Amino acid sequence: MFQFDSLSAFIAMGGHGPYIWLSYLATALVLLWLVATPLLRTNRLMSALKRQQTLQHRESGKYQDISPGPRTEERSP
Amino acid sequence: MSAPPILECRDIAFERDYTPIFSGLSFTLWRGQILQVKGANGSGKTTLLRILATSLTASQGSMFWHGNDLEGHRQEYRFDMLYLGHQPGVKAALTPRENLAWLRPLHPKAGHDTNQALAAVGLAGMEDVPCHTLSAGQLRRVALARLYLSDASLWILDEPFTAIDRDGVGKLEILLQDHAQRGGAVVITTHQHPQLDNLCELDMVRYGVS
Amino acid sequence: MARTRPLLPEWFHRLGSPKGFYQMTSSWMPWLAVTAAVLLLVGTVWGLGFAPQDAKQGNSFRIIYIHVPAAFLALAGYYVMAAAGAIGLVWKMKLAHMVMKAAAPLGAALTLISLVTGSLWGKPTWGTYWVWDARITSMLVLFFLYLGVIALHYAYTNGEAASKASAVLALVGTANIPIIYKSVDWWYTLHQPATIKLTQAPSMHPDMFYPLLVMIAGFYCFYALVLLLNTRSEILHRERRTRWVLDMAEGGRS
Amino acid sequence: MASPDAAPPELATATAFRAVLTRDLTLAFRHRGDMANPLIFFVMVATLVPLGVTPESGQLALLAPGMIWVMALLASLLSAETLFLADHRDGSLEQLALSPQPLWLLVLAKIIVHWLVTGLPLTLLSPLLGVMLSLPQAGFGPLVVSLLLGTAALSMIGAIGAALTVAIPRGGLLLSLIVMPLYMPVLIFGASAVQLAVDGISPSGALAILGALLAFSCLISPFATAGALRVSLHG
Repeated sequence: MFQFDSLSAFIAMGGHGPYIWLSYLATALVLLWLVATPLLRTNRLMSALKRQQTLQHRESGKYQDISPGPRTEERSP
Repeated sequence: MSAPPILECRDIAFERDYTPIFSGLSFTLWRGQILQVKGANGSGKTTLLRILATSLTASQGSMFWHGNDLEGHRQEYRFDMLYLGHQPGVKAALTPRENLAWLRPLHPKAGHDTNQALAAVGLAGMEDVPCHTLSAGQLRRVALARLYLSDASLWILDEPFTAIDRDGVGKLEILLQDHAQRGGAVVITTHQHPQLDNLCELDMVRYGVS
Repeated sequence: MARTRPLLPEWFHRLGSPKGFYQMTSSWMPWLAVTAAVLLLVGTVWGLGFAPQDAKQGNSFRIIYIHVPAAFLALAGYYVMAAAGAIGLVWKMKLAHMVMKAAAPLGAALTLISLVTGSLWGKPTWGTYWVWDARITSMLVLFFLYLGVIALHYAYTNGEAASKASAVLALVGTANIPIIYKSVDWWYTLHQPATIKLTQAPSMHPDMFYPLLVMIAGFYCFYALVLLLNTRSEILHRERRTRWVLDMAEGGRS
Repeated sequence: MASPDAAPPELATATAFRAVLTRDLTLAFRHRGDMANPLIFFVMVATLVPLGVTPESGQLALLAPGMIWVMALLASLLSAETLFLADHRDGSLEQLALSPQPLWLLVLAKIIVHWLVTGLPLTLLSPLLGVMLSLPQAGFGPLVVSLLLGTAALSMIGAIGAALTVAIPRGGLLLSLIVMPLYMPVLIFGASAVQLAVDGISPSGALAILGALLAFSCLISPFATAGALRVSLHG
């Protein structure tokens, strides 16, 4: 048995409507955010790994070694 | 060798923040041996020493002290082991005598006289000078003085020769030699070439993760 | 050297391996998501639309259907987090540390929900958004405890040390929660003995009580769902160099 | 050379405890200037209240019990960070952790000295603040007794936070964040003990619970701090 005689009464909630709907909205947003963060994080990681995989096949030995060669040993070891 | 080795490590591995540093490291340390851990910077020398000193726990592997699993004998092990790390572990505001006064009771063993120990490391006459007036090398000598005071059979020394002058290094080498001959064992890391006989080496590069 | 582990059943260790846990829980996720959604929807519609009005508070009491479950789970969530931390410390299980890291923000969010809904409920009941009521003050302190654990976790650069340190803090916090709650109650009765307690459910007519049970069950399922989601995402993040994760990345998300 | 089958080594734990105690006392004495900082902070914050709220003594008297306690809490919170920081930097903390002596006992010695150097002076100075904030006469006795018990409990709890944040650069603010919720019960019973006395009601109930809190933290804190130190050294 529906407690309110009309939709507008349901929304007004006997004058307390704004507080009730605001708190339900806030809760819904937080719950959605809680579900969304891990899913987004996994997606970002997966696409990064996929890109990294394809990149690895092409990129290898990209940088030329500029460290000084072994010095000829003048003094005895 | 009838008696079990002083220290035996089997298949030690360590990873920091989920990145492996070294793995599969095994060795045995017998009485009278001095083990030098060699390896480039960042190869895990200090990490290994801190694991041996039970300051760090290895991710895998097990360690045995006199044949017993170290897990059950931590307190006896620490009673019989002395670890000197990179930092001297000496309070700058106190004098060498006061520093040794609080460091000695941590390893209460038949100890020699503090003055003799400080004289042996070349700090005679500076026993009551605040340590912050001493040089870095002298600060390390205060820590090294503990070697003369302790009867621990296993010494783990991380870069003991740094900031020590020539004759100090000579004296320290003799001390390590005597300790080994008396049936003790030493694990050290150093980039210098210590003149010590029956020195065995462990190169970290063999256990590094490619 | 690995600590000699106390005797534990084999499945506990198999559960302990992150990969095993990930694959085992993959089949649960859809069911958990559906049940949580259905329970929450049914509970909300029932509570908002069909539950009778409260004699004194009128319709504003309908906020109880999200305030009480959130407050209840916020506290239970702290114990879940501390238990996971303790298991991680004692049995050195990486997975337990991951569960703890997942539980912390979840618990903090639920505490925040209960604070916000409590304050919005307070406005029609007491005329102001914030009243230093015993229950709400304890909830605020619980929120600070959560923030402390999260802040400590992020302060460490080394992941393992971060988990161990925050596990110790969570355990110390657990030992203090009963003390904090009792001392806040004592403090509250000392200063303001008269006013009604907000979340003392007014004489609950059965029709009001059933939706509350549905909502609590819904929040429980939701908590398990998000905890698993966070833990699984943490597993993938930490095992991103391993073969099985790379294969999964290439083979499209499973 | 000892080996495991030899008789368990005679550890002389008591001498180690005394050694760490005297070491920290001499260190504190060498840095006498630092001991004054929490006290100066304590008195300075007390002057903020009349400036910020009201100089009128009638109203100040209402605020005094709670405010003095809040200021004592903040002063002891500020000084909690110094408990392990210096030892961690020069390596002596690692030496304490690697000694065969039980770490919780050595930590207990450090906490006791920390209380003697910060908590006790705060307690002895608090009557001065009582006068400055026109605390009613009945409140002075309970104020000193509650601070005596309270600052000891605060030092104990603060040690856990200090141990958890010792390895974190700029860990001071984080220390306050994680320790403040644990301080609240002590503040509640400490401040209300003074408030009850001012209102003419016997404060013995609140003081008894404050003593119980001190006993509880003495039981928990050394072990939690030792555990936290080992975690920080691992980092």
